[in-house]
Amino acid sequence: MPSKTYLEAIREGMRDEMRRDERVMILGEDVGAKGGVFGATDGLQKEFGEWRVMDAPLAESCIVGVCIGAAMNGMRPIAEIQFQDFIMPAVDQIVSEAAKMRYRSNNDWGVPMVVRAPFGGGIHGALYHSQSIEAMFCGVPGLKVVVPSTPYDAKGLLVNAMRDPDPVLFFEHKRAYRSVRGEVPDDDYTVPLGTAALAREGDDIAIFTYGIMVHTALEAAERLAEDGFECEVVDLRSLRPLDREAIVASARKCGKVLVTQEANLAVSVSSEVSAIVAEDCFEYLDAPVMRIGGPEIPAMPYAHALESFYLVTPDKLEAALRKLAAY
Amino acid sequence: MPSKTYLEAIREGMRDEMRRDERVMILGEDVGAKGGVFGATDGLQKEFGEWRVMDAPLAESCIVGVCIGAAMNGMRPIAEIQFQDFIMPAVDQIVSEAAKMRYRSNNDWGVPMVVRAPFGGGIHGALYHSQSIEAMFCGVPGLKVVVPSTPYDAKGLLVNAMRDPDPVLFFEHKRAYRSVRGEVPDDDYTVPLGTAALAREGDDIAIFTYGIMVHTALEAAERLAEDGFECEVVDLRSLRPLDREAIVASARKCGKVLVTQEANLAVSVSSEVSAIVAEDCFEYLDAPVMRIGGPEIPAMPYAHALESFYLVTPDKLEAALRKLAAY
Amino acid sequence: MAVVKPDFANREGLDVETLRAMYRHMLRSRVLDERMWVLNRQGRAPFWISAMGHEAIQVAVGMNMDPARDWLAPYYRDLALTLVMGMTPRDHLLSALAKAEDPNSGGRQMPAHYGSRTHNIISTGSPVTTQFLHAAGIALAMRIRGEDAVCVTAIGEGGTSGGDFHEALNFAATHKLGVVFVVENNGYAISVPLEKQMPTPNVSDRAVAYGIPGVHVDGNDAIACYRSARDAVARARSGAGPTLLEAKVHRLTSHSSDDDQRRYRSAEDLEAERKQDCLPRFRTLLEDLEVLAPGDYDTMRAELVAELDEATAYAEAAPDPLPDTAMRYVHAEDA
Amino acid sequence: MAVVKPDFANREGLDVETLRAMYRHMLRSRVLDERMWVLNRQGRAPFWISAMGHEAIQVAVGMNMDPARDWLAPYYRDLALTLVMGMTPRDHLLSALAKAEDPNSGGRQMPAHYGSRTHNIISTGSPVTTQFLHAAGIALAMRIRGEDAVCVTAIGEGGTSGGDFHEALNFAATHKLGVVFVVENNGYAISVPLEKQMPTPNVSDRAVAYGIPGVHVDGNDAIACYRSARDAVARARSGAGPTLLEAKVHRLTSHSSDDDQRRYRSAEDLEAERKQDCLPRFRTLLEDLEVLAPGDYDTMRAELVAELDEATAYAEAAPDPLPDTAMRYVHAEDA
Ligand SMILES: Cc1ncc(C[n+]2csc(CCOP(=O)(O)OP(=O)(O)O)c2C)c(N)n1
Ligand SMILES: Cc1ncc(C[n+]2csc(CCOP(=O)(O)OP(=O)(O)O)c2C)c(N)n1
Ligand SMILES: [Mg+2]
Ligand SMILES: [Mg+2]
Repeated sequence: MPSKTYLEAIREGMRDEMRRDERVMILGEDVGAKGGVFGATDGLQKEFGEWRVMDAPLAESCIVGVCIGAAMNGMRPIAEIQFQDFIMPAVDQIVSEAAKMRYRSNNDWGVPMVVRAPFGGGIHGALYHSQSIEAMFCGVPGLKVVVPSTPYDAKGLLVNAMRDPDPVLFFEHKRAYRSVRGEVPDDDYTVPLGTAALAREGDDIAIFTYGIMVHTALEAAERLAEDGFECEVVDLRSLRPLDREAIVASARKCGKVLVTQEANLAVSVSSEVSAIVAEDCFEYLDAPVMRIGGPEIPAMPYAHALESFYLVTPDKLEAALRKLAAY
Repeated sequence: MPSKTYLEAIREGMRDEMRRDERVMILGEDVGAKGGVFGATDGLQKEFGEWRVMDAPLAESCIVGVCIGAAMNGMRPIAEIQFQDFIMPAVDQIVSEAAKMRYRSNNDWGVPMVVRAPFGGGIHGALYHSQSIEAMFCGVPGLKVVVPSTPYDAKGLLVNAMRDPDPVLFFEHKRAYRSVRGEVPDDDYTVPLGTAALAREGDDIAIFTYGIMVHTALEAAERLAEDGFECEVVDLRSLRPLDREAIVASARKCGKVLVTQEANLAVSVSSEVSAIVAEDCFEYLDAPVMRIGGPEIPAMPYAHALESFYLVTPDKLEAALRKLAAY
Repeated sequence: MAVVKPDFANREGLDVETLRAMYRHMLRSRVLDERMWVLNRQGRAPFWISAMGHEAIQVAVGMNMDPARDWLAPYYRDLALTLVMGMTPRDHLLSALAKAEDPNSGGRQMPAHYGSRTHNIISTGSPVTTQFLHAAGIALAMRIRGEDAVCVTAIGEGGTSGGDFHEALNFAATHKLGVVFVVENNGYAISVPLEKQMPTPNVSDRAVAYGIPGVHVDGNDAIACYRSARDAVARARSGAGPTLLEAKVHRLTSHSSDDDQRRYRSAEDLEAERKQDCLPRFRTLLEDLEVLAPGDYDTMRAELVAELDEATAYAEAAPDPLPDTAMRYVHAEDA
Repeated sequence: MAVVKPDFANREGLDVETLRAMYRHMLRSRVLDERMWVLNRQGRAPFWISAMGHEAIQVAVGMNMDPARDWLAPYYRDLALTLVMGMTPRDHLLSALAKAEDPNSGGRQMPAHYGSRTHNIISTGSPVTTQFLHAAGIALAMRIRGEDAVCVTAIGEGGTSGGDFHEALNFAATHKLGVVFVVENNGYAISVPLEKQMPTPNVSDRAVAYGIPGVHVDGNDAIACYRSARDAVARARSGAGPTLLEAKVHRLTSHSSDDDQRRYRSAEDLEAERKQDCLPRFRTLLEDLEVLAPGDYDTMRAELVAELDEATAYAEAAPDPLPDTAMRYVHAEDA
């Protein structure tokens, strides 16, 4: 299998599906001639024309609202939000409209739309180009929320998201775009939404995480392996719905659990994973469920020292894992 | 102490503070001549005039954005959102602007603003007049989120919210407006933000909840008391920050925990309470942490049978508590 | 049967059938609307939000659409418009009584939250203004596929204060999409009068901002409504782009069954508006033109009431949704 | 020192001091801006977003404001405007190098996210358009307290596509608030050209929608900018309400240091715009008018560069924020 970056896998996923399915189109700021600020749509306007790869005005509610209408009238739109931080003006269209359309119409209408947005920090993006605000949507019934950690998953999940009859939020860790490489088949394949993946097997501590933090967790797990502790790393991939079965299975098997994410912890994905474990694994637990994530501050600052302070590093994880191991 | 409804307590809180502090003003749809769709601002425009009690255009981003500006220029605005469901267009102003203003300006600027909104169901309000979407904000650093359950707290917390130097979201359960009565001093008093309250003492099961569900929980607790099980009912009141100390103390004391709320459970306040208990009470727990809340559907439907299906009733709580008691 | 006086017919391009159909649509909406209020007062329908006073523009717009290919993104006052598009009083009674069979939402939404895939009417939620962007998206899809179809969307003047209004007009105008943006300006957003909502009297003035035609029309004048709707739909269909079409209407009832407008409006105002009601005015015109012969009105009304009685009986007998169906259709189920 | 030719002075109402001050402000911003790019290319400042080409309108607006009572809700290109309001090159260098002492944000935000309570400049975040509503709120507070102060806010034409633009103009116009809404229209939102953003060439046309004056002015013509800024500020101060003031400017650089506009713009276009640069044009005018004598420019520039060198040295020597200060000021701490 050819090796590709996370970004290439995403671009290829869109390109291939647009070749296969005329209904797929992209609407977003700078997706045309510029090919997106990260290059995700590079070359697509040239191949598919200005109507299927449309530069949008600077108005996120417009981008999502128009995609909703187009989706209801037979298209399969992808709304690209330039940075996840800027999805806020579109929250009404996403949460009040897209998420509730099928339910409120008693299955008469659906919104087959993908909203793509890069998230996460560590790239000196400061307060508004570094956030991880996925939690805001992970509690919203009617939405599916996906975060791939590998190029293989990125393409396979994205293709599936484009084929889904309902709205899918597809969040891409921007630090992964060029730094994460992996094997990606050239041909058509999909990865099922709603399932977690085992990124590493182990039976001492179960680590639950997603996005680029999967790689951080793997690194920390290797360090512990040197001392004979085997961590299981579960890549959640699907943040809504969470793969409860996979979570419970790994937590029960290991008896010790660390949940980690880049986002701040309060009322987040980590809270829900923790709550699931507390509900369903009580008799299997050998230690308190531990969580490591961003601090409770509004966002990641710009100055290098402050940004570093924010981020969950392999060191921080390692320390937490050793504590858990010793419990 | 005179007995007042929850609604009266809120109205009185605003009125008294407006008399005391010229900077307090209200901006919202129908808050003027109509006195708000629930009557919360009834009579206030008459007393304070059209500039301090302003009917807003039908634009929630405008309501909140204008209040932010006014707050930065010396006012103490209250933004009234007609229904919590309609706060969505204002999410950008609340989360990107108000919540981050102090942090991003390194303490140079602050936004002393209260956003009031009625929430919750059981009044045949259907999908868009019944939601409980507070979780969306409870993970956002920079915000405080308050939900009173009694008239006493409603006034005391609201007065404190108006005096707070930072943005406070103040959510009022609309079914409580006229159905919940209690003693409310006529004079100035405050209830501290950030603290939970013990609504009932007990040492068998700790119930954590908020809003009108406190009353539901109390009713269920009385039923269990008949059989000798004493539930502790903790009224969270402050959903951000959560009163971690109070949560941990009651959970440790009781050893069994039920978290309940009207909202759906995934990635919610219940998740965070559960996660806190899982983190800090491991060695004290005698049973899995249990959660009871709304189902994972987009919102509460209109038809009576469907609405009833959604709601957490004393019966449902009682059944859960008996299960926990028997564990 | 009467014929339209030639000068009128020629001037307006309207024949007897069209004129009678217009009036019949308006009356059908009105009698249904009246029934809803009766059911509400009887405690049988907990909520109603009325189209009374808005019928002329709605019928005018609907009659210029082609239900086979055109689309509608309505708002909650568009009762008459949905009827012209093919929905029935029975459909809406099933909704008012929150029955399982309700084609709008299966009893999930409040009444007057319209929607029907069969009739190209997209599902309406409560948040105002969002539908304007959906209409732009619907028309974009038409444009991409090269269809000569039109999407109509409607809103109250209150809803035009929201950001989505601007974003939708801007997008549709930029790409010359086939949308008709209808504003039913009744001067109030619940209790907030126009002058506290916006600085100018006409929403249609805003068309200048988007380089598109902005038209305002007396919403009590059915013929004027018809004329402007015809132009706007034709323009959209031709590929020339959107129109902002504003009708000055009166809200002849309180905002909804939960509101009492006597709290914030004077009795004189309400009385004055009632006198301009589009229905009697149009009836008088049609009688003057002899399009309606003596007795026609009574016959028509009796027919409509009979239809309505049947629909009411049907809806009342229809089953409620079963409690656990609340769990269905969060997502597509056949996937 | 030279005097302004009387016909010019009389016509424009501008004296030598004002003209020289204008030019000096523009040049001060430009040399600072150039320094930022140098620091960026040297890897010392990871990010910059430039005001080059936008200086004339910014200085014109700023010079008509009263920093003692007026307020500014700027956007990220308003470097020159913040300088006129009293901020200094040192302030912005501290920000570019993300130093603890940076008065804008203590190194928390990206450079060009301006803010200073001392100078009535509210803190700017990255999300565009939100500041328009803040400006309306600031002016509302002034109105409630009966102050004759003015709030200026600025935005790119790209930002005017967002809903908050409409909501802010609508609200401010409805209540005749003392706001000047400045649009710096450089024809691009990053790579998206005007014609894909909006259907008309002038943002100022939208003023009709709000019943307020809409003015557009050549942003390379400093005198024209001054004139229209003076009118707009005066109108706001008088209580007559807001103005929508659009300057047609050129973005003489890529969108930011992360962008390369040669990917989406032709070399000819860029060259043509560069020739219309407001700075040389204004300098030529002032030299023609003999407001700037031979040698004045060099002296002025040398002074400004000296100030800048000192500021750069200061900023480079200033300490970085300490890691755990990241936890501070989520909320007020003295409560
Ligand atoms: C976003 C949003 N905010 C508030 C409401 C509550 N609300 C429902 S209808 C209405 C007034 C609408 O007035 P207008 O648009 O003029 O329509 P009309 O009812 O007069 O036909 C309001 C404030 C809502 N439905 N959606
Ligand atoms: C809400 C939001 N969406 C997207 C962005 C990303 N972004 C930053 S600047 C910009 C273009 C702005 O163009 P314009 O308003 O014309 O200002 P200019 O940079 O040309 O001066 C975009 C898309 C943002 N900052 N905020
Ligand atoms: Mg209205
Ligand atoms: Mg621009």
